[in-house]
Amino acid sequence: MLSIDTQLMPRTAQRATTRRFLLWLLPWSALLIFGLYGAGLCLVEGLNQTNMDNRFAFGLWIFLDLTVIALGAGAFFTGFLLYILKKSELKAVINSAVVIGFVCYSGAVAALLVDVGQPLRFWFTFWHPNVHSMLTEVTFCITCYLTVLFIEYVPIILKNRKLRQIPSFLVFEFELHKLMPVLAGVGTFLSFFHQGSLGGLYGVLRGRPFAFREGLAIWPSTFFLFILSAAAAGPAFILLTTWVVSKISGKQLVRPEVPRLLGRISGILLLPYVLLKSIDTLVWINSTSPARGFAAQQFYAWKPFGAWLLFAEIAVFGLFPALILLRRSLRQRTGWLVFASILVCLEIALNRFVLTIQTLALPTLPFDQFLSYFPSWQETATFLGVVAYGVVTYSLSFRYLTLFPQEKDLS
Amino acid sequence: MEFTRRDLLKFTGGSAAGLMLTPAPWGLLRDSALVSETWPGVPRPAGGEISIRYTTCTLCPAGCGVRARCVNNQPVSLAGVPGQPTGAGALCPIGLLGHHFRFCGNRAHARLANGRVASLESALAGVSAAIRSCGPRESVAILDPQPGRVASLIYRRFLAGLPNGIHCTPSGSQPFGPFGIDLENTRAVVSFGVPVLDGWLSPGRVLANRGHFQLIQVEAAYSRTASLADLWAPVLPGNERDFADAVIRAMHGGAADPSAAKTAAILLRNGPAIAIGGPAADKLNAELGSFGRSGGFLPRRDYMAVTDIAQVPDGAVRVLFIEERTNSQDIAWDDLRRKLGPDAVVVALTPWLDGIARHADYVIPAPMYLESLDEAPTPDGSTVASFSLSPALLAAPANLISPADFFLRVQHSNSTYSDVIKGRVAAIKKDGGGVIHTYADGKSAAVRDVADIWKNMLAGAIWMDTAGARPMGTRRTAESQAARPAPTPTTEFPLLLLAADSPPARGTPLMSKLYRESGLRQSTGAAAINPKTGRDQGLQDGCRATIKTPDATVTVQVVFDPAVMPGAVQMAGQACSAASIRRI
Amino acid sequence: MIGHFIFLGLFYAVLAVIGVTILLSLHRSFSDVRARRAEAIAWQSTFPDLPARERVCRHQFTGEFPDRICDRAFDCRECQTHAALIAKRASESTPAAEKAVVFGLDFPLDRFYHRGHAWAHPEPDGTVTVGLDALGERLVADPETIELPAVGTHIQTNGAAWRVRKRGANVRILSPLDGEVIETGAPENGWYLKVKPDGGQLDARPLLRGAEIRPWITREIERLQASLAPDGQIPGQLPTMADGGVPMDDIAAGYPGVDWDAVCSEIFLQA
Amino acid sequence: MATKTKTARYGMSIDLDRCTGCGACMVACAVENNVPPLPAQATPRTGITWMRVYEISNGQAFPDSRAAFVPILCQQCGKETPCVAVCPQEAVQVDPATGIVDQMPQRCLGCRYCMTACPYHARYFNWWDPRWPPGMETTLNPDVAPRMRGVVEKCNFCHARLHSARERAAAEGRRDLKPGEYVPACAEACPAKAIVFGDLNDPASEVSQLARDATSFRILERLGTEPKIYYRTARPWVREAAAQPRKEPGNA
Repeated sequence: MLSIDTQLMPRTAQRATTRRFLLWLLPWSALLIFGLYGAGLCLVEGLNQTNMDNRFAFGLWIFLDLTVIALGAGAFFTGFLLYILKKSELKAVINSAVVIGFVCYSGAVAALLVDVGQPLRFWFTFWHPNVHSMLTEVTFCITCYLTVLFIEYVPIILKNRKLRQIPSFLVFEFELHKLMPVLAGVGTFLSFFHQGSLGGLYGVLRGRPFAFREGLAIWPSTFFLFILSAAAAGPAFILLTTWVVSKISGKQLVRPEVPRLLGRISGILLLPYVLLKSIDTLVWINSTSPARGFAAQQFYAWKPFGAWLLFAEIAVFGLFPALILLRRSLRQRTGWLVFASILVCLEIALNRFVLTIQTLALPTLPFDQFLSYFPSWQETATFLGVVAYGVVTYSLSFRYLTLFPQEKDLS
Repeated sequence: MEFTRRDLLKFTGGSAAGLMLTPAPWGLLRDSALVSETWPGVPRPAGGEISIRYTTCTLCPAGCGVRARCVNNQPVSLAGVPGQPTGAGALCPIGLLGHHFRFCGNRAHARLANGRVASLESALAGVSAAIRSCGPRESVAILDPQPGRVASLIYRRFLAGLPNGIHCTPSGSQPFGPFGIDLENTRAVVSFGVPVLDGWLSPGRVLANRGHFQLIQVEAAYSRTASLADLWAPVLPGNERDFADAVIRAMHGGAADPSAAKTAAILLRNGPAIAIGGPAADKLNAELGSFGRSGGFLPRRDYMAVTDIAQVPDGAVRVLFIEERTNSQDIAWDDLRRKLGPDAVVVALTPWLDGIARHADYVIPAPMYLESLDEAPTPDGSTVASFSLSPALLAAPANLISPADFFLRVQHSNSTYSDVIKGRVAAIKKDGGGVIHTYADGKSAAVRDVADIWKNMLAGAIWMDTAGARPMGTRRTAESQAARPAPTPTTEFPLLLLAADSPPARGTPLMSKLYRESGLRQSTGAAAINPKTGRDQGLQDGCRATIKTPDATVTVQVVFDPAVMPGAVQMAGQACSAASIRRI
Repeated sequence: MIGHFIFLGLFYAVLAVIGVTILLSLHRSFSDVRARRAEAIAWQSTFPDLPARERVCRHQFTGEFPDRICDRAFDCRECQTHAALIAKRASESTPAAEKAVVFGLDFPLDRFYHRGHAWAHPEPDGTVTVGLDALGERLVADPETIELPAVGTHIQTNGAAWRVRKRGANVRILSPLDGEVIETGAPENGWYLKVKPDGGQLDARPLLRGAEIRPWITREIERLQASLAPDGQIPGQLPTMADGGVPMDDIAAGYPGVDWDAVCSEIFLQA
Repeated sequence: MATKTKTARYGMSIDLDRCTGCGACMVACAVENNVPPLPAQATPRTGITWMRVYEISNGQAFPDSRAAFVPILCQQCGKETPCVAVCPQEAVQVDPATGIVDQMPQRCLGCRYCMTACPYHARYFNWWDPRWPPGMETTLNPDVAPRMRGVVEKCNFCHARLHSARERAAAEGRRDLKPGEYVPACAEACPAKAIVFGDLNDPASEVSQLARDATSFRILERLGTEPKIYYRTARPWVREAAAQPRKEPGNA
């Protein structure tokens, strides 16, 4: 039993003892089961199990989806840099990035399936697609990209120590890997689009002047802001996870220049994002919103969603980390790197939160109330279940697969 | 040959591909779609022959005409009858849901004698025994929620046969006595707390005329009517008379407080005007000379004077029969109990177990609206006598007996309620006056033979009097007593508890759902208070609090409403009293 | 409508690309397997996963480089550097010793050594005898099982020549040459396989020989020590008996506590 | 055939000065369209009210407070209809012949994207399995199928009534409906006759005349979605409170 466990691990990797690993898995699996129970209730009993309602038609789950997918963007963007722009230093984290991406996307899809009222009809979208709907774009892209991620995940699995004993597996892995640039290209295309359409999701809501944005052609500005912000957040999240994993496992996983590079990429993307976001906000305040009869300041008159949110989003979690990440001297210091990337991830979460939750909390009818919403335990359970699923999947992958090729020579 | 791993892979891959070619997966998709489209547990509405049937609403005395859309003779929706005289083509929300009453509340099914199921005979025997055992000073009373019906006549006859029978009615159930209101020609209405825009008379009639009368609402509470009236004069309970005097003074050029002055101005500009609701109204009417003139109170023919229950001496009643209608407001039991003697017997003739029946020794289950032949006499406030029937549209459960039939049985009479109603129709024929207005075609025709009238009325028709009533004095006969004066605030009870609009007597499933969701009616669990007063009392908008009155304590959710009179708390279905409020 | 076409067109294009990619790689893999490239490819994709210390270039042993990692999966045939250095070496005469003795282990120099400790010895009759060198023998001495390929099997360079199970270690001995097995031996007769090399004769270019052997083995033994030493301890003793004599015949027996799978994987270049 | 019939643009004009907030419209709507009663656990925000009457106040304190009632139903937006564009599977469509925004519960995925898109909060989700007290199913309207749990629904101007009106017309060999032949339940039930329904394309119809009235306005008109529900009031403060988005701080 124990020997099987060790023989499944990469030979050169020193991992925690089976006992400790199981202890680590225990709470997460418990959480996962709890989440499954909550989700099950929502599927069997119906969405009345949640605290969503006719006014708060979306809730915690949509926030989860948008955030998780933005963080998972590391997968496509690293792939893009590695395979298309040939940034070979990123080989060190690509496997980890793929697993993270896969975890995030599959988690998001799972949450979405619980979120819709008639999960049995999920395929209707493919049957009678309304191509004008951002959600159609999202659905198509996410399903495709999840497939791509799965295909990218396969070779990593096939390289598991036991599986690789079968030469034909290695051969398939080898051949697949030769075609990886194609998949990376497709994946990049898909991700660009659905990161964008996730932004468009709210940007097109002309009925919600708080979220509505003008844009190019059929796409509102949020479409492009989402792409940019996701691309910025992805590397930061990979940096963060890599750091966390190496802290927990007590191993050095990548050479120090790798996180610096990731941080730099993130910073380079974040700065223009913050600038564009500010411009977008100004345009919205001075033109888009007034044109629809809504004075922008009244959106921030509702407690607790005051103007401080806007400031936090743009300055504290946006500009500040961007400046940190762009300073070479600070990038040399792991502490700053990690701190900055935490801020970047929070920035994304905050941005998605404002767009999903605040938009719905604000009344549009002149005589309507401002409504608050707090997720029910079933919702929260499902949320945590997705997180737990992510941690478990990643832990297993980290234990039995080679996520960080450099690790073997660094130990 | 031995089975290698590769064979396994080939096999699984092959079979997966092969499966796609079979109908199985596609069939599965289709079925999943079907399941989701005919979701289990969603009832399929029964189809069937659709018919239109007519009746008259007896949920309240307004007697509006009802057009019922029926499937297999089961009403699925009710609507007003355009051109119908009493209802003016409209129904109130309660009337629209008349066919849902059987799905709410606690229905009385079995006859109960002292809490035990009894046969009709034994119940009758018990009741008769109680009546016989009446002493000389003790009386038998029937509480008649709507006098003026044929049923009321039957009660009368029954009581007449007894040494000391009292035919009484809940206070205020005959607000205008023998008079009707010529609302069609009224230009101003001064209402002392009457919910003119919230269930007064028939909504169709009031709203059809709303455009051409000024409405002055004299009421302390910020009621629906007050909020929509042309002038809201917030006057504390008990001060109505003084207000009336002030108005009269102002009308003669005297000085008065702003709202009285405004009222006077409106009354001077808009005539004819009437005042309604209590003695203050009588005072004003006398001043305005509203009685017996067009646009005021006009007498009508068929008025049945009935004792106000308040007039019945305390402790005098030995046997009390209470008729409860499908939708009658709860009668304050404490007021009734005062009237009862030491070992009194209470007989409830009611469709409900959760109403007055809780206090009754005998419960005689009665049919509810649409379940049995019923009648709609002249509505309150109507200037002409009228009569129409409410034929049964629903099959009634077993064991029910209408209160009228019950008393016929007590008298061992072998005629039935419908026979007696026929008698009324015959009387109409004999009288000869008036016209028969049929609902279906909206046409009016002179009264022909009885059978014809009867047939028409069962199909939906109303007799409208045409003969003008002989003028009676300019005083109304029925005495109405003043509202309880508002208590003065004390240190223990610093606040004044005011009655907000009362919720519908019985919430049918849809009614309670819709009112709850739209918040149109202040829910019984909520108390509205002026923000300033609220803050002085240490409250917050939306917080929970306990309200104490000298005789009760309730927990409520506080709602800040600047429209509420400072120093007052407004709650639905509460009597005016002093109160204190404390945050929980 | 037009939007419909554009959108769905894109979508199906994407699906097509993904599908084609999968099918193509599947097809290629099958043809690889059919063309007996499987083992080679397996080695190709295994090699990068080996720790750097197992991938050092042979010319580092002979001191021609201070520190060089092989990037050709030990296939020196196309390696320019190798070609150049060999050419240089050809000029200087090599001392003709018939065996190298390292820590009392004999390594006959009449044969060629694979980095996975299999040796290939060309016989006059054009066949090649394949065996396990002294260090290898001692690591898997009296194994639980030996799995020799059936006669007629075709073995490939760096592919599994035969398999040995020893104390939880499941070792694939990597083949030093391409060829067809024509006879199988056993540990006691000193060799395991007689192979008829492809192309008639042994292509020894990728294999170690002569002067390379001593430094290589020395290094191998250092690595062995490192992997034998319990974690955290500096490799102290040689893997010998207490008296400091020749390494024992069955090293495993001397180290009951050690994870033998790890040791063998290290020395036999298992992925 | 369909091409020959003249296309209508059905709409409403609601007189806010007549509405007394009695709720008859909501009740009639629920009865007509088989809206189930509320389960005990439901909150006021998880129920279904295709037609919902809001109470608004002039914001004055005692004794100058005044109230008005605003019935809100699907405003049948005619231009860039927010809910139609967003539905991922074409479960929401505008019927070109009537201008009515139709919701197809059979195809609805229940993603509720349309609800977030609707500025009038006039769309409702079936959070619960539709349940009626025992026996009450017999009072359901046979022309309207109850919706299953997990789908969105909203006012469709009593589509069943339009259907049967057309059948009646067809039976009489007419292709077009007479004015007043097709009236939604709410308009029919309003005791104050505050709701006027008709074809906005027909310049002679009462509704289109009222829509052109000076006192007439539409809610959130500046969103540019061309709603087909018009409101009327002579009271300036009502117009002020109902027509434009509020400018003053919300709950601050």
